[in-house]
Amino acid sequence: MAVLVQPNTQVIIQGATGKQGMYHAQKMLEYNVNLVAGVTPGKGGQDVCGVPVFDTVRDVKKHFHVDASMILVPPAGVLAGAVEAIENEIPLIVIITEFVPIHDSLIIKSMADQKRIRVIGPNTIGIISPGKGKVGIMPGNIYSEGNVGIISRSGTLTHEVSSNLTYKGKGQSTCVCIGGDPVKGTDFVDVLKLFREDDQTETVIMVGEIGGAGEELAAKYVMENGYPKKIVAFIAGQTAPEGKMMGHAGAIVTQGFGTAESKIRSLSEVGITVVRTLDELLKVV
Amino acid sequence: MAVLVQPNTQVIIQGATGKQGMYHAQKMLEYNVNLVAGVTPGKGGQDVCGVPVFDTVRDVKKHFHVDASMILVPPAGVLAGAVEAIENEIPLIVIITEFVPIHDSLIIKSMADQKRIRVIGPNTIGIISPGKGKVGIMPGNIYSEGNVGIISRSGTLTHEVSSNLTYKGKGQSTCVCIGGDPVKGTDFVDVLKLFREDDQTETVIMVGEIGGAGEELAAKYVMENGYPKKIVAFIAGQTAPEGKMMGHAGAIVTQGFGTAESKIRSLSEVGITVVRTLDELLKVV
Amino acid sequence: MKLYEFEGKTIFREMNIPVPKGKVISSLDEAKEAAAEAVYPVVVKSQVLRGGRGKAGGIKFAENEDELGRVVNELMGMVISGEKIEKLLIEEKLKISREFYMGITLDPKSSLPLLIISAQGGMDIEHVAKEYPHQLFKMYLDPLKKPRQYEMIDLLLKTGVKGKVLVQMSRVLHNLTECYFKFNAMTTEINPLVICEDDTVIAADSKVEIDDLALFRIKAVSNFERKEELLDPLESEAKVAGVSYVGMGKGNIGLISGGAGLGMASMDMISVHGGVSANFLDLGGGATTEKTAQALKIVLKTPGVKGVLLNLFGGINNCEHMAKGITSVLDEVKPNQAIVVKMRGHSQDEGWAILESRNIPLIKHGTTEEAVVLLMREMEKEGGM
Amino acid sequence: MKLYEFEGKTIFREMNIPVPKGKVISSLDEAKEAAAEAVYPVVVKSQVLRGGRGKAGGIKFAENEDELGRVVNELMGMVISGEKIEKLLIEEKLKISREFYMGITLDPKSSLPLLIISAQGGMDIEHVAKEYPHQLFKMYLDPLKKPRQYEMIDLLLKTGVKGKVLVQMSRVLHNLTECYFKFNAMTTEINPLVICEDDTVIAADSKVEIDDLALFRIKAVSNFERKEELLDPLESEAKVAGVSYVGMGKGNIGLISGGAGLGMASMDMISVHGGVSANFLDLGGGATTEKTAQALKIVLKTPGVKGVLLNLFGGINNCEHMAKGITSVLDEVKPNQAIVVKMRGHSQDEGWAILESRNIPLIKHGTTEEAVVLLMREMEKEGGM
Repeated sequence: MAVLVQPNTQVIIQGATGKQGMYHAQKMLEYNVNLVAGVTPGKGGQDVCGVPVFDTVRDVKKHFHVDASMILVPPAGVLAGAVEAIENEIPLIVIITEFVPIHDSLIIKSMADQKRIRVIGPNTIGIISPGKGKVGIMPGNIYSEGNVGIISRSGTLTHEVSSNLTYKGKGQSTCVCIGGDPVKGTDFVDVLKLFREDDQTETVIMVGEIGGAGEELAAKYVMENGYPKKIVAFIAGQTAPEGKMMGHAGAIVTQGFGTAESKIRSLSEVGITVVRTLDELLKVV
Repeated sequence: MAVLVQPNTQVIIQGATGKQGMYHAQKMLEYNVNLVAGVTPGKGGQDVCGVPVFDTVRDVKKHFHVDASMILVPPAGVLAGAVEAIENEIPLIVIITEFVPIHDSLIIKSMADQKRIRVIGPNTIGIISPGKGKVGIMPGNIYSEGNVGIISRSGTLTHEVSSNLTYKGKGQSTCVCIGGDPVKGTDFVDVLKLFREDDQTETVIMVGEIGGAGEELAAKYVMENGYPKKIVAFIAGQTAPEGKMMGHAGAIVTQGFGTAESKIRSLSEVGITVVRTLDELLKVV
Repeated sequence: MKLYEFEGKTIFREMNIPVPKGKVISSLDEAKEAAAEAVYPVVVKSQVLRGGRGKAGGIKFAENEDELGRVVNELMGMVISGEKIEKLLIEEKLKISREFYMGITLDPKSSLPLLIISAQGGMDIEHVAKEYPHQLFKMYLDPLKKPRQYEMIDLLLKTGVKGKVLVQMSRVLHNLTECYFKFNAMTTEINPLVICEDDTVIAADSKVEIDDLALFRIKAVSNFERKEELLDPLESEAKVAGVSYVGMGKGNIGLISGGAGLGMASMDMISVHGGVSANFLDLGGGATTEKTAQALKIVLKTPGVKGVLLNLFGGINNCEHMAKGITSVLDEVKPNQAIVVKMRGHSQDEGWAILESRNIPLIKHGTTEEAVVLLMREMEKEGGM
Repeated sequence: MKLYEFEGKTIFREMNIPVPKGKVISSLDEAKEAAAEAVYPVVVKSQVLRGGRGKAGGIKFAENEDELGRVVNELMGMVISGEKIEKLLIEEKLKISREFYMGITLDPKSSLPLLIISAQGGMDIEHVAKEYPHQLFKMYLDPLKKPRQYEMIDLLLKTGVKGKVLVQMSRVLHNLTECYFKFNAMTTEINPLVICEDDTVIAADSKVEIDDLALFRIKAVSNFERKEELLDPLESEAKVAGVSYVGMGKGNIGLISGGAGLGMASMDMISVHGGVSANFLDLGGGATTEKTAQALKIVLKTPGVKGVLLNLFGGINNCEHMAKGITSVLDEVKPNQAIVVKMRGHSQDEGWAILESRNIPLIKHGTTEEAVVLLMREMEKEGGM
């Protein structure tokens, strides 16, 4: 039945009255998403593409049940918006905005974890269960329904892999872009756990990147818990120049992982098929 | 059996190695208090009057069960000390220190309320159950065991009323000095509730002062819940000049209460005997 | 520490609360410079710490440079409720559409900070509070949790504001609460908070009071100048000695006590017996021999004082030390006023022995009333009444 | 934004972390003044942002005014790992008894700030971390809870410090964590944290990096001067256009992509097929017609670039707008390099139509590999390989 987004998922957009908010409200409606409301302080009483706008999430909840919020406000407003969504107990919060300060993401993640609320992002294109719905900004036409679950740090690589699969006749169950920031609400392991229990998903694609530890942690998870489905992984940035570290602290916590080699080795060691190119990915899925 | 302090209450002093800490450690031992340890960061391993000193409350708890902590550190250190005691779940914390910033008291009170920990003070002489023990700095010799429970905002008036009673042959069950600050961990109502259930306490004396709302709230509590024991009240400051208010906010929240007249009227109206002088108090108890 | 309006506005500016463009002047030379730069019309506001400035004529307007000169001359040096005006704040005159009230202060009932807003701001907010309490909207603030933007919007929606004004107000409200916590304020208040004709929201006034006990860590206010208040010479002496001093005007009895509660109760008792307290010195915690001696010397110097009551406890203090302080004064000053000591507590036997050796009238086990009555008698003896 | 040592120490001072007495100089004139005032011996430390300063000879000592003059002359203008020394920090030379390490940074595994301390500080802390990890003591910090003094003491007790040093270190540690949160730091680090012979604890160095994305609200760093970095002219142009630019040295293929992930994967693919990327421009979110056009112009100007791959998605962007941007460049510049566009997503039909009308080689449904192969073929055609 896919994960996170279902046909009946009721969605709001925080920041619906901005330029991008309006554009993507339109796109979501075209994809038959149950977009029940928008939230913009000071714009309560207006509408966006016929969808009512409220001043606060609390006001929306007086009128509608809400399953998910998509946050599309400027970076400086993300913390306040996410805190509002969390404290109003929206169970799924997708933060599209990029350039969110890391300390804001730290607070958002800690608050969400405390309240057991799922945050996706920031800096993500969101989630799509093709044919069922989306909480995201992806063009629906390049995605198609099927049995491949996708987890990707990169938005464009989510598009790329999904559209490639679509053109080869292989549909997707759910595509989850976990976002490109160092601190994110949801990481590979969290989504692997969801796909594990999902009957629609037969194969999982992990699209990783250099930097961070999410891919290594996923390998550790698979090693410790096994995994009942086929996982195929790709790591972008194999030829990218090395980044620079600040101080000793970074070196101490990193201790060698985060490179493409470290990720490829960790994933291979636990039996995950790691491909070297995106085209190879199409062949093995 | 008196309230808050019993013969077996195990006490620590935070700030035991300071001048006052050492003096009152000695006085507590003379009063047969189970003073099990002192806490002063950096002085772990030393002792005060034969009582071992530790760097942290956590270290003490590795060796002793602790029922109460008396905090006798300088004002700027009270917040850290109280937070340490609260988070290490000492169930009774008595803050002797005066001149504690109000915002620190606000934080201490909120944290203690959340964890259901009882804080007495700041700016208090503490608690004494005469003949049983004390967590405070009062001279034990002017107190005596008996059936009068005392709740007082003022330290010196706690001494005064108790010693007067003592010399008239009337002993006290427990004397609780709730402290003179605007924000305090424990107020009249809280102690009234304790004395209500205490079989040793037959009569309760409330020693109030002008300012604040604690006496009015006690009157409201008695009105709403009745009270099975005799309460006698005295309000100090009947001839004191009026204080000055800042801004409108103060006037809005105060709206007339806080004066000696308001307190005397509120208490009288619910049937509490209000005396005009300290000597009259001795006659009616 | 109460802040002047312009100081409060400095803090507001730091906290991103919009305030009018303006300039503080403290001399006629500065006024000329300001007058040349000003964009007219302007408002000229006396910088005083006490209330009632508006009604006392401490706020005036000027349409041009000439008028401003006149107004500055009128206000500078004027006295409002006993306070001499030494600084003026010259600000752009706002085009006011509506006036709101916003304030935060400690609520004595809940012991929590209480946020209060009203769409009926301006000078008469206390009247509104009394007569139309439903036009005040309130919210308790959690000392452990930063205020949330959406909670502010929720609260403001009750006043009926909308759109751009709602958003600006929610920011002001949010920043005012941050200001309250960050600066360890007793009160932060904006009255009026002005909605201008162009829908911008501006704090036209500021009332900020910082907790004196927290000043040591509030760096922002450390460079706000305060002239040493003109104290009674005895009050200054007490301040130097580290003793709390309350002068009561004319009176015949000086009072020294080891705590405010007992001090007030003693004053009440003196009053019951027809005495009049001249002043009240609170030794507080840590009364050493020296502090006790200094307090006694100050009281003995007070004009009109014929008798002194020392109502003391060795609690956090020690009777022996205090007794030594008292006798040292007798040696030094040889006072002819009546002195009665009531004292007990830690080391009381040692203290009593010292006082008895000097024949100082002493109440050991008696009440405060007995002490007051004894003092009255001693004063009569010495012909002091 | 990485802070120079002296800037980090300014912040440390504000946060009550003790630092050595010292003075920053940026000219020989200032050096003379500082030399006259200094209390010798002193240490002279090059202010550079890159690491390895000590091993590169960027830190020197001076016993007197003459020596200081010599040392300043030696260091000023010297180049360390490509960075020219333009400022020197002259500090009292500490009487070092022991060196500790203290640092806070984001732990990628837990996504939490991680506090690390060690009694084995100094230059070789990375070696300690690798070889003796048990000599490092760690604690995760809760972003929702202020650090507690007693937790710091608990952690420090593990290193064996005691007494006065323990208390001072716990304050430093507490204040360093407050600093980390208050200034939205990526890293705050003290190495070495010195215990002097007289048992005072002083931060001898500072490494602070602020999150660039939070700079807009960190007032304290806004007056730290930064010279505009000497950028490649194309890089400056990209910066003005608001496009992220990564130069790769010599290469024959320019790459424009609508996101970092796809960009990296495209580079990898170019490499697989024997191409060499000259640079990589990431349009990011909000790629307008203008931004796309500017990016393409920059790439076409890159020396040595014979072919350009545009690997684009209309996600948050829109294919029609991007296509217009591309064709506008063809009209303006008339490039002779090969150009291949792979593009799909929102408004793809409109975008495709625009590109096809100009015969631009286009991959609609194909993979990135197909696009790279097509580009290689086009480049051969144009004789570009």
